[in-house]
Parts: sequence; C-alpha cells; structure tokens
Amino acid sequence: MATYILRRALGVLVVMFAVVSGMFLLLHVSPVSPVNQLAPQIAADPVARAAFEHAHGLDRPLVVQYGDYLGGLLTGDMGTSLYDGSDVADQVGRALPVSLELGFLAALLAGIPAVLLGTWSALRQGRTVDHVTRVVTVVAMSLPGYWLAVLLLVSVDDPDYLPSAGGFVRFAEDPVRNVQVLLLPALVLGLGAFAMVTRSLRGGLVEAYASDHVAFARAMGSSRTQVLRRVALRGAVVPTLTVAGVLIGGLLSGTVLVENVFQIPGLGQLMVTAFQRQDYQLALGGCVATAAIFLLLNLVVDLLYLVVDPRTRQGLARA
Amino acid sequence: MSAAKRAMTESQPEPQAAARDAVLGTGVEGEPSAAQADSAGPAVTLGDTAPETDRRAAQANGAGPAVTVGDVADERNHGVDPRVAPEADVHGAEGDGVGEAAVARIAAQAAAARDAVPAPGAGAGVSDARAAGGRVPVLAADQLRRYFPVPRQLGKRGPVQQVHAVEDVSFDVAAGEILAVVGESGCGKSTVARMLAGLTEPTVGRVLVDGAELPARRTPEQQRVVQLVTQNPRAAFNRRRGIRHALHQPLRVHGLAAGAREREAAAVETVRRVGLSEEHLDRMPRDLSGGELARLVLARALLVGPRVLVLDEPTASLDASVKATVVNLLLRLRDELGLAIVVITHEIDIARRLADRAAVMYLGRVVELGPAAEVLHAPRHPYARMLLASVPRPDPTRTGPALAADMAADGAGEVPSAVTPPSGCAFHPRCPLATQVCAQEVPEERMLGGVRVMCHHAEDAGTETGAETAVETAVDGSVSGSAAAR
Amino acid sequence: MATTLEPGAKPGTAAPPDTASDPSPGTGPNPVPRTALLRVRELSVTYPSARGAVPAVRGVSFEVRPGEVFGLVGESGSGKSSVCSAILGMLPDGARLDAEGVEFEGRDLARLRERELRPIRGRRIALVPQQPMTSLSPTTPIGRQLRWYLGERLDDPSVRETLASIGLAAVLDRGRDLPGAFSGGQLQRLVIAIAALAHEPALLLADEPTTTLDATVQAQVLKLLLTLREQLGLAVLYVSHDLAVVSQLCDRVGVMYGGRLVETAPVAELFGNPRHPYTRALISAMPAMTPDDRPLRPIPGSAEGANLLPGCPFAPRCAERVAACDTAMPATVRVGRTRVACHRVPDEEAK
Amino acid sequence: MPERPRLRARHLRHLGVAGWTGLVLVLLYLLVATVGRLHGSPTELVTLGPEAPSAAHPFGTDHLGRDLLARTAEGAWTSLWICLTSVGFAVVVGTAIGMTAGYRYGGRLDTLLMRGVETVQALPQFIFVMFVIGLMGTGDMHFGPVTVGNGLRVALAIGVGFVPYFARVARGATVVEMREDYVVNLRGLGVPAREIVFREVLVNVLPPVLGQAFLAMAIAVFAEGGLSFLGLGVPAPHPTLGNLVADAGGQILGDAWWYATLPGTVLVLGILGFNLLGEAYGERDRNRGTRFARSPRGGGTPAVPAVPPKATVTEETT
Repeated sequence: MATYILRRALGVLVVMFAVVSGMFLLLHVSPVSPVNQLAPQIAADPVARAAFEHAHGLDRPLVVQYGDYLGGLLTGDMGTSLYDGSDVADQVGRALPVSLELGFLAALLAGIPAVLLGTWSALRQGRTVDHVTRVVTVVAMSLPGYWLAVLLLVSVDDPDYLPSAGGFVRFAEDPVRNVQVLLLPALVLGLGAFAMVTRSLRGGLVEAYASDHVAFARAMGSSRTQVLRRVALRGAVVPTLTVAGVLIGGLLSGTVLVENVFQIPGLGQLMVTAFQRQDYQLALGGCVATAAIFLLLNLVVDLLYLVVDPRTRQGLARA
Repeated sequence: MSAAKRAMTESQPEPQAAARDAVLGTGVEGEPSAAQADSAGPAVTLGDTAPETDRRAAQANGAGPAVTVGDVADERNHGVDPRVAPEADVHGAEGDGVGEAAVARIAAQAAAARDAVPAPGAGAGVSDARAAGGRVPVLAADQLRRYFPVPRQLGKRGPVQQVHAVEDVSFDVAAGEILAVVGESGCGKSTVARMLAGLTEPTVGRVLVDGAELPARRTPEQQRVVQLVTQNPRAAFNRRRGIRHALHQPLRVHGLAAGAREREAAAVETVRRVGLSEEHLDRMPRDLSGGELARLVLARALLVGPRVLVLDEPTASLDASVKATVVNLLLRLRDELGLAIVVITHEIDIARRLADRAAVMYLGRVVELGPAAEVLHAPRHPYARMLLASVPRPDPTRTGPALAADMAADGAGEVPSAVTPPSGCAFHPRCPLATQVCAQEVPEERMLGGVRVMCHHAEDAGTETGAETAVETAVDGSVSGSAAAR
Repeated sequence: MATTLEPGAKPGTAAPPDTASDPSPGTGPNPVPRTALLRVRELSVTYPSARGAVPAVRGVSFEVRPGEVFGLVGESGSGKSSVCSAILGMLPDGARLDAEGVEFEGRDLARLRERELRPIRGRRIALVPQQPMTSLSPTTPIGRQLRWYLGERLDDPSVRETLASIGLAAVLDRGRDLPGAFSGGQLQRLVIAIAALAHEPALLLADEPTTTLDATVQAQVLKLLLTLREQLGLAVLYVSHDLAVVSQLCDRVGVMYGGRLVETAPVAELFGNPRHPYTRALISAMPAMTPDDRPLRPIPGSAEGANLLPGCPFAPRCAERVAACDTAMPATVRVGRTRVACHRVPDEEAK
Repeated sequence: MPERPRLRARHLRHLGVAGWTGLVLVLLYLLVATVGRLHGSPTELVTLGPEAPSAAHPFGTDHLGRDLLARTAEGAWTSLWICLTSVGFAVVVGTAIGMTAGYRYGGRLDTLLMRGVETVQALPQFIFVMFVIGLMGTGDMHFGPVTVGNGLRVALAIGVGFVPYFARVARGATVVEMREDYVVNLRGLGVPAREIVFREVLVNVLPPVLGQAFLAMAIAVFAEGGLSFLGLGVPAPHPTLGNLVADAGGQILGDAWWYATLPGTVLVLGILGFNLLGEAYGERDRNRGTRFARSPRGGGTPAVPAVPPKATVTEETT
C-alpha cells in the first residue's frame, strides 16, 4: 500500500518533469522570441540586444538555461519576469491561493446540490424529477461560463451583496466581503461541475441499483436506505471519481475565463495577462503551477479509488 | 509421449480408410464427379512423400479448395431443396442438402492444408503408434505445459508466482475420431484447446500434425490445419459485421476462392452443410438464435478446410433442445469429412454421446485417458469417478443428488489453487483413497486395459468391467449417507 | 389478461387445485399438510418493449406445499425466472403483473405494496440468486456483509457450526477478504446459507442457483439445499433449465414453455409418463435418456415467439398438432396426478 | 442491398427525444449561420452606433455599427469549422494512437504512447491550448510555402489537446475488443492481425469514439469561444462567437442586451445540440442489441423479451 502510494507519487514527479521540460523547450524553440516582442528598439540594435540577452542569461546554451530553470524550480525560484522584472514565484504565490479558494468554493457549491439531486433522480428513475434533472444538467453543461458571466455582469450588479466585477478583497482582510465577491464567479464556475457530478452520480446509482448484489439485498428485505447506504452509494462514487479528472481540469480551465471576466487576481488572470504581454517567464511559471496542482489532485483521486473500491488494491490492473 | 493404444468402439469405421476416403472424396457419398477426381486426385497418389509436387498440382487446380460454379449447379440438379432443414434426419448423409461437391471440396482443402505442414520426420512416437495400432493420429499433443504469471498484489514483493494452467498433457486424435476432454472449470482444458489451435504458445511441449511439429507461431497455411471453435457462439462473430462477411473473410484471406461469386458459392454450400440456408448469410449475428450461430461458427471453421476441429464447450451455452442438433451435426461431420475432432466439455452427457475416446483433466493434468466407453462409464481414477457421480442423471427414482459430495472428504470440496497445486497427486486432498504416497509423489501413468490412468491406487480401485456397475459401486457407499441426509 | 388469451377455457374450473384430491405427494420426506404454502393462481407478467407489450408469463397456476421442493423447468425465455421475480414483487420497472392471487401465508403478495412486501422478503421468502459471484457487494469485505444479513445470529454458535458444517469455516476465518477472493461454489453456499439462516424463512426461491457452477460443486450445493430443507423444514421453489437436476432434487415439477405452464406432475410421473408433447420432446432430447445406438432427437424449430402465439405455444413445433392447437389455448386438465394443458390429452385419456 | 435503408430508418427511430432535440438545435445553428451570411457583410458599418434588433438588423448592430446577424453567422461558421477540424484531427490521430497502444496492450509501445499522451494531459486541456496558442501568437505563420492560418492553428491546438482523450477511449475499447471471442476466432482462422485490427476491431472501437466526438465538438466550440474571448483565438476583425461575446463583455452596455445575448444564444445552441446528439448516440450504442434479442426474421416481433435479462444472458453464456 505505502509502496504503491510512493510509486504513484514518483510517477507524478516524472510526469511533472516531462511537462516542465516540454513547456520549456516549446517556449524556447517557438518562433516568437521574447526579446523581439518586449523591446523592439533593443532588438533592432545587435549590440544592445546581445547585452540584454546576456543580462538575462538568454545567450547561454539551451541546456544550461534548462538546467538552471530546473534547479531554480527545486528551490522555489521560477525566474524573473522579462516584462517588469518582478519575481515570478512571488506573483504565482500571491495568485495561487485566490484561485484555489475560488475553485474550492465552486466545488462546494457544485458538489452538495449535485449529490442530493443525483441521488434523488436515481431513486426516482424515469419519473419527472429524473427527466427534469437530465434536461437541467445538459443545459448546465452547455452554458459557456464566460458567456454566463457576461450576462450576469449585465444583469446582476448589487454592489452591496453580490458585487460582480472588480473590487476583490482578500480573505484575510475581510472574509465576508471576500466570499461575497467570489460567490457569483464560483456559481458560474461550478455550474458545469455540478452538471457532471449529478449525471455521473445518477448514472452510477442507476447502474448499482440494477446490479445483482442490490437485487439480493432487496430480496433479503433490506430497506431502501440500507440498500443505498451499504451497497449502492459506494458503487456510484466510482464513476464519479472517474470523471473527476475531467472535472478538475474543467475547474482549472474555468478559473482562467471566470477570473478574467470578474477581474479576480488569480492564477488564471495572471497567465492570461502574461500571455497577452508575452511575458513568457511568468506564463511558464503559471502553467507549471497549474500542472502541479492538476497532477496532485489527480493523484488524490487515484488514491481515493483505493479507498472506495478495495478491489483496485487487490487486482491492481486498471485497464 | 506414451503412445496411446488403439481402442475404438465397434461402431467406428476403419479410421485409416475413413481418412483416405475423406481425402478422395469418395466413400461417404457415391460417385465422384470428374471435377472432384481432378482436384483431389494428386493428393492421394502423391501422399505425404512429395508435398512439393502436390502443392503445385493443387495450385494448378485452382488451389484445390476453390469450388467451381459448376459444382454448385451440379448440386442443384440433384433436386435438393436448400430450405429443407436437415434436423429431421440428421444422421443420414444423403438427402440432407449436402452435395458431393462439398465433400470433395473440403477434402481437397484438407489435403492442401496438410501439405502446408512440414514433411514428417520429427514425430517418432506417432510413427510408433502407426506401426503398432493402425490408428493414424492426425493431431498429437506432446507434453504440453503452460504457465501464466500471476499479477502481483499491490505492494507485495517476492518472486512472480505462476499459475500452472496446463501441466504435462499428452494425447492424440486420429482422423474420423472424436476425443472428448472433460473436466471442471479451471482444469486447463481451454488452455489446451488454445495451444492446439496455435493461439497460446506452450511453455513447454509440442503440437504435432501428422507427426510434424506445428510451431506456436503459424503461417496462415498452418493456421488452417487446426481450427478452434470457441465456447459462446454469440461472441464468436463480430457483432457489427454480417454473417456473409464473416464467412467470406476466411476464404478471401487464404485465397481459397477466386472471386466474390466463388466465395458466395462456397459459403452457401457450407451453410447448407451445417443445416442452415443461404438466407442466414444476410443476417446480423444478433438476429440469429444460439443454435443457428453455433452451426454458423462450425461452418466458418469448415470453410478453411481444417483437418482437426477443436471445439471448446460446443453446447454449453445452448438450450437442451438445441444441444441435440449440434451433437448430431458433429457426429455427421466426423463421419462425412473424416475430421479429427477434439471436444472440450464439462458436460459428461454430451461427451458420452460424442466421444470415441476421452481424457479427464484435473488441475492441468490428464488423469485418465482411454476409450470413451471405459473412461466415461467406468472410470478408474478417483477424480473421474467423483466427477461422473456428480453428474445429475435424469433418474426419477433418484438416489439423491449429492453422491459426489459424499465421495469427497467432508467439507474439503474445494478445487485447490493452480498457483500452488498440492504436492504429489494434485487430487489427494479430496481423494477418498489417498494415502501417504499420494501426498509425496506425482503418480506415474499406468496402463490398465487400454486406459491410461495417473493414480497410485488405480489398480486397487475396482477393476470391474461393464459400464454402469463400476460407477454404481463406486458411489454405493455414499448412497446410504445421502439417504440419511434426506 | 390471462382469460382473454384463453378463449373457451376456464382452467380454474377445469382443473381444481389438486391439494384436495391428492393427499400424498409421495416422495417427500414429511407427511405434507394439505394446505399449500404458496398458491399462485393465473399469474401473468407482461414486459414493455419497443414493439408493444410482450407477455412473458401467461396464466400460470401452481402451488408449493410446506417442506416440498417444487421444480420449475423451462428453456431460456420460457418465463420461469419471471415467475420467481413476480412472487417476490421484484419485477423490473414497467413490467405488469396480473394474477388472481399469489397467496402466501394468508396474504396475497400480488396485492401488497413494496413497503408491505419488505418484511416478507428475506424473512418469510428468501431468494437464492443465479449469480453467486455478483450477488454480494464486490467492494465490501465478506465478514461485514455477513453481519449485514445475519446480524446477531452471526455470533450464535449454532449458526457458526452450521456454517462450518457446510464447508464455510474458511469463509468465516477470512472475513476481511472481498467476495472476489472466494470460489463460486463457496459463494453460492454462503449465499444459500444467508438466505436460509438469516431469518429461517418458510420458502426458498432458488433461481437457477447452480447454472454457473461445476458438476462437483453443483452436487455440493444441491445436497446443501436438501440438508437445509431437512433441518429447517423449508419449502423450495427450484427454477432450472436442467431436467436432470430437477429430477434428482424435486418432488413435483412444472414444465414451462412460451410463458405457459404446460405440465405439472410429481417427478416420477413426469419422467415415467410425460403427457405433454413438449415434455416428451424435452426428455427425449436429453442425451442420457436416449440409448447410445440411437441418434438424439432434437426438437425441430425454435422457441422464439412462442409466448405470442394465440393457441398452444408449442403448436408450431409439435408433431401431434391438431387444428385447434393453432387457435385456442388448451385448458389445463387433470389426468391422474398430472395437470397438463394440451388439446390432445383429453382424447387420449378418453380412449 | 435492402439492408441499408432499413438500418438508417432504425437509427433515426432510436434517436429518442434527446437526439431529435439535438438534431433540431444543430440545424437551427446552421440555419442562423446560413441566413446570416446571406443577410449582409460582417465588417460593413451599417449604422452609427449600437442599435437594437429591427427588421433590417434582426440581431441589432454592435458598438461600431456592424450588423450582428452577419457577424454572428460568420462567427458561427468559423466556430463550426474550427471545431470540426480539431475534432476530426483528434479522432484520427487519437484513434490511431489508442488502437496501436491497445493492440500492444501491456507492451513497451503501449507504455511509450500512453506516457506521451499523459504528458499532454498533465495540463488541463484548455490551459494546454492556451499555452500553445499563447506561444505561437495570433498571426499567420509561414512554413516555407505553407501558410498556416490563424484559424487552422487554433483548430490544431485544440485538436492536439483532444488527442489524449480519444487515445484513451480508443485504447480502452481496443483492449476490451481484443479480448472478445471473435478476435480469438479470427486469429484461429488465420486472419492477419492487420485485418483483424483495422477491419474488425475498428468497427467496434469507432462507435464509442464517435460518441465522444459529439461531446468533444461541444467542448471545442466552447474552447474556441473561450480562446477568442481571451484574445488568444482568431483575432479581432474576424468575428467568432467567442470574441463577439468578449466584445460584448468588454463594452458593457447596460442597455445593449442583444449584444451579449444573441450571439451567445447561438453559441449555446451549438454546444447544447452537440451535447444532446452525443448523449443520444451513447444511449443508443449502449442499448444496442443487448437486452432485446430480435427475432430471426428481422423486423418481426421481439421474441424473447429480455425478460429477466439475467436469465437470458446466463443461459447463453454459461
């Protein structure tokens, strides 16, 4: 068990390494040089350009730069922005908690109603609730968050209770205001996740209810709640865990767009701004951080599998 | 390999002749047409000795197996109505919708297929058998073993364990003979089937056809020689492909028919041979019943002109009333085509019906092998007896169902794991006759009146003759017990 | 529902329940009380499908007496398993159940609601399912599941002793393992033990409990069923497609075809003197019932669509068919201790 | 062949409510795209400022006075084109990778391919695409004589992001299929591996892949819109549904409700349509020929209603 976790964690590190390498290489072989974009005057003058590149270590062999970057990452140094010379790690460190909080809030807002609705519609399979749930979730899955956000910006703007854009306040400064600010974005962000969890939970439950062991439990006179608690729910969580990878990805992607609309200084906005300014060092830092979170959360999901479905512990082979 | 001794039931035709007849395309049906003589002739005159020439001759005749349109027309002229389902009269070779053309064609295919096998010389044991008994084995399994690595548990260390799926299995089958391999699930019988068909590579051991080894990785030509029919006919066809596609495909792949029309003709003919009509070709597998699919799987296997059919549980998934159809069909195919057939089954009733010879497997080993009349009616090995005793018999004056459960030591009815098989004789933990030696030494094979038995106590365990009595005796001691239980 | 399918026949009147006039079921070990434990009358089950309602069970009547093993035999699609589900009130959603009555211990199960059925399930009628490998939750250790179903009885030494006596000591010792770690035979015995021991029900519904098992394991399971019947006085409704098994286990047998119960008889009677052509054909298609020198006699044609025929479901495949077979559903008549639904039988008996 | 029409009719019948709705929505999307194109030029300034919908301009005009219906239509075409290209690319490449890996299941090639795929997947898809597009910039690119337009690059970037997804689906399906009996039978018959994989297994792997493709189309429309919204997609003068919505958001005009609403509604039509089609397809594929065995005479009555499905299945398989 412990060795398995260790092996998985090691695997995550390897993939992380591959991702960083891939992004770094892409960045440096890409046809757009940061220097060209950043300082056209300097780029035109070979001497000044060389001096600039030298100052930022860009004239060294790629391998050396790469090694340098990797070494820096290990010590928490992500380099400095070419745009304004700020420290990347510092900026990422400030943006990350904001995004995490937003994501967490969205997951919460999505998860709780999803569990209730998913269970309810599975128990009332084929009835009105079930049909309504299906329609609602398909529509919810199909509403692009950014569009919804724009609509909300246009329609809802109550600066006292539900401020829509700008005016972000950190949790440490004013928790209530902070949650107020984040509520609308989190709702928009969580909508898709809500739909997906509802559907997968419903599907898993329906499948579990059709299984032989639920039939046997019913034939033994087990009550509805006993069946749900003992046998069905566990079976239903597995498919939900399976879509969790997609869900996490969706939430992380969603933050980019939603933060942008609502002007929340999170990781997403950081990356978009960096790309728009062609501040590649900063963009790279943001991507590395996102990848790390993504892989970490996926690792957690994998380990949850072991808890929920002990068969994976014994059989091991997950095709 | 111990050359299994000849022991055929009386009703069997002389096998060598049957084989020859099959090749000739005569014997089963009346007069061969000129075309048949053409295509089948060289195979006989040249025989095994000059495969080179033979193959050329076969090619000259359109690779032998190709059916000319004339053949089909010929069959039509005989006034056979293709729609007559032959179930009504399955045993009669004539009048059930099968023309001579089909026999000749398949025989010629068989001849061509045999030529694809390397010239003999390797199989000394087989020639021995030929010299000794006159029964010519077509297919021989020679000390087959197959181990599979066990997937390791999470976080467990240590050496990789092995499942001893098949442990030293040897037997042979002659043309026109059916060998039944019986045993319970997990005894390795399906693995044997796959090794015979070249789908699983033996860890050790060889598969021989006509005394020559068939490698595990076979050329398409070699692959045709031994055909495997898997258990579930519904799964045996691609569910998104029509039956016509499924039957044309092997012909196309092996170049056995010149064009689409020839393929269609061959497919139609074979479909009729198994008692169906050409309209079945238009169907999708899901639109057919289990019995129809079972016959179509057989038809597909026959299309490539095999010499050996290996059937894995051919009737297990079928309803009682359909089983009989398939059993009768297999018997007819054996007689008409002189095929060597290996039937893997857990249904003793079916095996008794079909088999000329039978092998009983337990935990990867053949524990008893011999004429079906003895092995499936008066077995000597304690496991074989237990197995037979546990087969429910339709006996309204019943003696209770649990004969076998009584025979085994109390509560020890579990089949041991094939990962760590018991020492000595693998059956000893469940065996009522077991003594100390059973736990220590793997019993040697011994011959008891034409039956090969792997048991230390085979001689002691009742040598009564006569089919039923032995079983009854073996089982008698327990009847009282089970009656008491009731 | 059933009566519309049965023009001119009132089976209820043609063949009165045979308890009254059939005092001794013969082979059963106990003197059987006259009252039936379970009496199914004119049971019909209809499933919805894309092409309209499909009848799976049509007007089936039979009864199971206390302590008796009653076999329900039929090929796939004959409706035998639907009977089983209908008795427990566990038909799939959308299925329609019609019955004059499914009487059990003085109550009509067909009229009870889910809430009222629940205390009967497992307690008075227990089910032995077809698939032992999947009937226990695959993700929960076996010990905990035993606790679910047996509750405090699991600590009862006599229950433990019974479990050990049927070879389940190993299972008790390995309570932390998942069901997947045990063999099919062990699990089936375990499931039977759960069904029989949890509340000591009066009736056990066994829905093809040995279909997936090997011969030697099947023998063990059958023996276990008989032992439990002996020890606990259970009645068993044994559903199977295997005539041979049924012949060894059951006291009386009902043969189903195309949703109809075509023949019901004590087992010796059924094999010794089968009345319905289908029963005869089925018996003569069995390898063990045909002499070795004679070819097997398969039944021509196929059973598909038999449940939709207006007349006798077996008519298209029947060698003894008369004109009436295609149009009218034969009434169920009593001949000796056999009840049979065939147009030809009254003629024969008249001779 | 009389098979064809019957099959197709059956497909339509089995589309179900969800499928029909999806089909109607997609058609509606195409209708708007077509009508709008005929309506006028997407770049011509027809009014002086934003104007509410009217007979002349059914969708109104934007802040520069361009006809929104024409712009929406243009955007709808662009979005559709990008999403078809990207999903098409991903299906082809992903299926090829997935089937190769599945065929070599457990082998080295499998490990290699899947590790590669995993690396691409280590970033959430949208962020991956954003990274690639962000690096490449939004202008046209020239590789010698080949000019890769902006739209194509966006499409390919989205497509690459989808490849792991399809590779996984195809690999999983291939692994399952390769264990099916019919594959064993075909091998036993001597059918070459190439033919088994590309003629027999492929027909069974494609349905689940295509089922996912519909859902992927929805995501692609969504993602393209998102990229354009962020200014990383097709650049400004050329309209896409995404940058139309972004413009509306950027120019928050309290009273120009139509600006944000109408193009967005068309966008939702497309996504919802593809989602519903995907769901209907998946449903049909799941139900197909499993539960209700059809009678041998083709279109007749359902013979054995799957009744207790378990009973039918076991008797067939044990």
